[in-house]
Amino acid sequence: MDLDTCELGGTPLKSSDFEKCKVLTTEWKPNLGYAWDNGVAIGRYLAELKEGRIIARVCHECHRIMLPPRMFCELCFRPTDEWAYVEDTGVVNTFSIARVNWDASRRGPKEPPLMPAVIEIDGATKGMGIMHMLGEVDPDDVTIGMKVRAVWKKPEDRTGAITDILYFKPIRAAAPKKAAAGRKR
Amino acid sequence: MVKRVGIVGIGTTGFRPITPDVSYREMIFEAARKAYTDAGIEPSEIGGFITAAEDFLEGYSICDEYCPDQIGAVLKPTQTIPGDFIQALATGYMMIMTGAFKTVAIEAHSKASNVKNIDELMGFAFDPVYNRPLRETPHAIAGLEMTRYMFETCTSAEQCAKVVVKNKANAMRNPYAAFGAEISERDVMNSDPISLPLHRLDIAPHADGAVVAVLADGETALALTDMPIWIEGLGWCTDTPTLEMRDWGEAAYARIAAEMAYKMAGIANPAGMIDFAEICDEYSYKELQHMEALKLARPGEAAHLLESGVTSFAGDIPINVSGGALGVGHLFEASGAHKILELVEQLRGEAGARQIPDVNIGLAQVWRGVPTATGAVAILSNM
Amino acid sequence: MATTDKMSKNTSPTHWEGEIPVNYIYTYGLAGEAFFRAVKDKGTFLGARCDACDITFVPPKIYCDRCFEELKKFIDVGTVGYVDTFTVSFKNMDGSDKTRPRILAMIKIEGTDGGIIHYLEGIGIEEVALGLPVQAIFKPKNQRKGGIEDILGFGPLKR
Amino acid sequence: MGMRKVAIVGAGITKFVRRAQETGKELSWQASKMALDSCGLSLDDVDMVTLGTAPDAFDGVHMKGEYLADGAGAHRKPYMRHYVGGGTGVFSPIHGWFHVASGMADICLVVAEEKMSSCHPHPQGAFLTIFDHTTEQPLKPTLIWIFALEMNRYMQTYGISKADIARVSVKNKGNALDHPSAQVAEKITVEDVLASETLCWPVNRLDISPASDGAAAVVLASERVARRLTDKPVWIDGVGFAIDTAYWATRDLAYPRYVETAARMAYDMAGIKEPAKEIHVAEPYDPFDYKELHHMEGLMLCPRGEAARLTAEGYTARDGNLPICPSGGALGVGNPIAATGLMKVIEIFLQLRGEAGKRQVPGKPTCGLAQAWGDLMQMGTVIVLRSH
Repeated sequence: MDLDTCELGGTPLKSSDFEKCKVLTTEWKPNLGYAWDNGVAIGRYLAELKEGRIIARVCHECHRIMLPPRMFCELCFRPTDEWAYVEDTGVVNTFSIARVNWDASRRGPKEPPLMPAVIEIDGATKGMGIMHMLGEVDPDDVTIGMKVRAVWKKPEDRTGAITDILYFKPIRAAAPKKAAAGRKR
Repeated sequence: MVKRVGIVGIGTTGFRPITPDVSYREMIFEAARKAYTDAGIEPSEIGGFITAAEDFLEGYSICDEYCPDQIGAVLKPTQTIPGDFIQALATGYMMIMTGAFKTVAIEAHSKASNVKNIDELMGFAFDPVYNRPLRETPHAIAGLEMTRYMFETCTSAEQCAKVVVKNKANAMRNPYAAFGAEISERDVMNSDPISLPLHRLDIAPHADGAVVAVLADGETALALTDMPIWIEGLGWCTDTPTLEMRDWGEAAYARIAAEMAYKMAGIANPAGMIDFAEICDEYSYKELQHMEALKLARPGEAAHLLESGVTSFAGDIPINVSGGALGVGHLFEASGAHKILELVEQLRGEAGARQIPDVNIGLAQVWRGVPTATGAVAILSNM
Repeated sequence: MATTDKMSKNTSPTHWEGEIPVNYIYTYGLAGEAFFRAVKDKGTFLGARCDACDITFVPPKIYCDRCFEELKKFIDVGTVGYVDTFTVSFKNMDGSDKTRPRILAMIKIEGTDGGIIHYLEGIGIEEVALGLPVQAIFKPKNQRKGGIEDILGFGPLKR
Repeated sequence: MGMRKVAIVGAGITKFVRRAQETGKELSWQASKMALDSCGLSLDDVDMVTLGTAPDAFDGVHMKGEYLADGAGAHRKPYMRHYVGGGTGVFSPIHGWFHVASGMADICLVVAEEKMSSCHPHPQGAFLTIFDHTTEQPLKPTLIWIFALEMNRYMQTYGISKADIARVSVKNKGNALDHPSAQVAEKITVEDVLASETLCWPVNRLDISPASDGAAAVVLASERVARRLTDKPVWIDGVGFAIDTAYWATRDLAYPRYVETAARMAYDMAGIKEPAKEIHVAEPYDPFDYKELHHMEGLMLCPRGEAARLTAEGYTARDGNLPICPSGGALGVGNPIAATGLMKVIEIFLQLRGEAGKRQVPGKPTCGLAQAWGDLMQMGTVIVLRSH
């Protein structure tokens, strides 16, 4: 068979075809609301965040200190054994400088970019990271390997949520910029 | 060549209307750990994994992401079947029959209590152009079907109510069941009208819970256990999704799936060969309609078999001794999982107070619910 | 069981609330476009005929789902049909009570194998029966937008 | 291993477009009908049907496998949907292979569909809810974040520049000029990619594949049936798939070990010892340009950190030593997720039959590979095809 000689389906429309009602359409806003049970591990994780602490869970078989905490070890396939507080400091494993919001809308020219990062938390097993945001740092100064510390909401504002940590900020002044290619962000 | 596939381990949490003390991960881990312990196998030794789940029931855009950890499937060949557990069971069966997998674990669960408005979610499955804009309750589709079924088979709403009475009473003997009750047919008929002839008690309430089963090829199965429960027949079928083109009286999807399963199992006379069955009773009339589709009753005969006690716990072909969805709870994609669980426990002789004596062949059948015309059938034996 | 630490106080359980925040605009497709143009502009229904399978699809499809051949020609099947089955619905999709119960019916369009699912209007519950002949009632033409809501329901057949 | 041999005997595809007028059902029918016609079969000949499609959140129908059934040819047949996120399209023929290799079916129709345009204002919105609902979604993430995070880690680990990566986009969009389904084929330069809008550094707009509507289908047959239907069957010699932990932030983001695990499974089945030599043409998944490089390394088609250099040297061009994405890939043909994966399988099918027209790679390839990837950067699916 030869795709070039086949008549292929798929009728392209332009966005203006929708705006000018050249085709019939119907709209729907589904009501997809949930109340997910936190369970033991995430319930405790959130409760500790409210107190300004990060808690992990330890498996005595593989000796991993796991973050986010979990009641079972997915590798040893057995219950985890104990709780362990970890630090609210860590190391930037990787990061991005985001100019796009979650719905693909662009951030305005006056809005600062978002700086999501994977942060390896001190006290947890090496490589155990969580996704969070960076703040109080110039985008050009962010580097992989940078040491950071959590900036918490005021205790009275915390609700028991991952957003009780506002962001992570550099512990020391960032290292001088490396001259890697394409570092303009 | 692989000749047979057996179930060598099964585990469950049981079923409750709500499960606020555990996350879905913790709930599923419990069922998985029990299944692997039951099978005497560790997940690291299992060849492949399947989860039966639909995104919007989980509340994720891509729920497949969250399937591996709690079943021990990290870095393992793992997939989601957005369908009922029995369809996942069919995939697991085929995987083993290829010869490329010796063992496959299959998981299904329900956290229906976490969905704020489950009726509206079911309505989101309607055709967006022809049906959904009417904003009709999804139960109305069952109401339409019930009217037509009753008309074609001369069955009454009171007879359908007797299914509810039987199944909720059966559930009283089942420690896994969430909705056991002693009620009368009048209680059903007096419950709120939802979409007549359907009343509130004709509709299975939803429940939470998880089931995990482990499959193995014949040789491996016999090495792992003295009593594998063999998969003798499987069938699955989808009739038209177009409601307007549907044959409203007959459950063709169940008939065709059953024909496929009977052929595979070499069963020519289902009513004579099947010792007991767990069949879909998400709505009361569905048990009767499905009995006929499965050829466990002739067209129009199901209600009479029910009334004469043939399908009761002590009858010739007990149907839904577990309590069915009406007594255990509707479990969405885990519906088939609960039925397979019941078959395995019965065929192993481990069903306790609800054990049916001397059973060798059981049948499980599911329907994927409104607005689908999809169903699956599994036939298991202990011989 | 299975895990070692469990909740032991009924004040402990917590949940996290959220939603899937999505919106949709659906096109009607090639067959749906033709069907609802006919409803909007002409106040009639179209079907699609597969001669090989001897079947007439309403609503129409661009393919026969039995033999998979393309169905190129849509035919006017009129607006008269009969009640294939019905239900008296008390609830809306979100589970709330309707202000009044409504009779929802599958109307098989005369001479076809399909039809429309819609409400019966001007017919009492005691009058409804399977096989009852009915006819579509449309919104006035200037209020039709091209959609299932252009149909108000089905009422008694006026010969 | 004594397994039943399974062949691809027919294929069909629609155009990939940003917004299709057709419903998902209609797109599915267009691709499925073309696939059946291509091997002279009717729907009656099909024993079973399996459908691959990614999240319901795109098409906007709960249980969309059920909704799509009639367009996919499932009428009163054994029909199932399978789902591994973005890896679905290459998993589709793997799921079909289960049907035929198990002996349950002689002919299995495999369909993949995506209609992303129903989701408004942009399909990206559907991706918010791929993240953990409790510990991540409150941060309002977008899908692009995780790619940006992974790309940055990959660049840092191996000292690769954005320009090195942009060459993939240039190559694939150029290759797609010869693909009749292509949505965003164009001749561009590395400078164009670098100058395009920065969305989430290091990801620019031209580093990314578009949102698309489209469908694709293949017909699988058992050996006996395949030999009767065609003198050019393409055999499924190896299948592999693997998923990594959902705790994605705890993984090594510089290397896709789940792709390696999946590839080893497929290579073992196909008896492949030296993939870089034995594979003649490959279609790794390229929804973002760096992913092609990442996946070449995970597939062991080149040493870790070397894929960018090989791309710069033209090794992966259509006339290079190891042509990669000669179709134009997701970056050029478009990315209706599940349909893209199957489009890649179809490309290898056509390449091995010598029927790829202007896209045909030289040297009469006899062994090819398609790969997809998905979920939270954790799922790898691999299929190895041979023409004899």
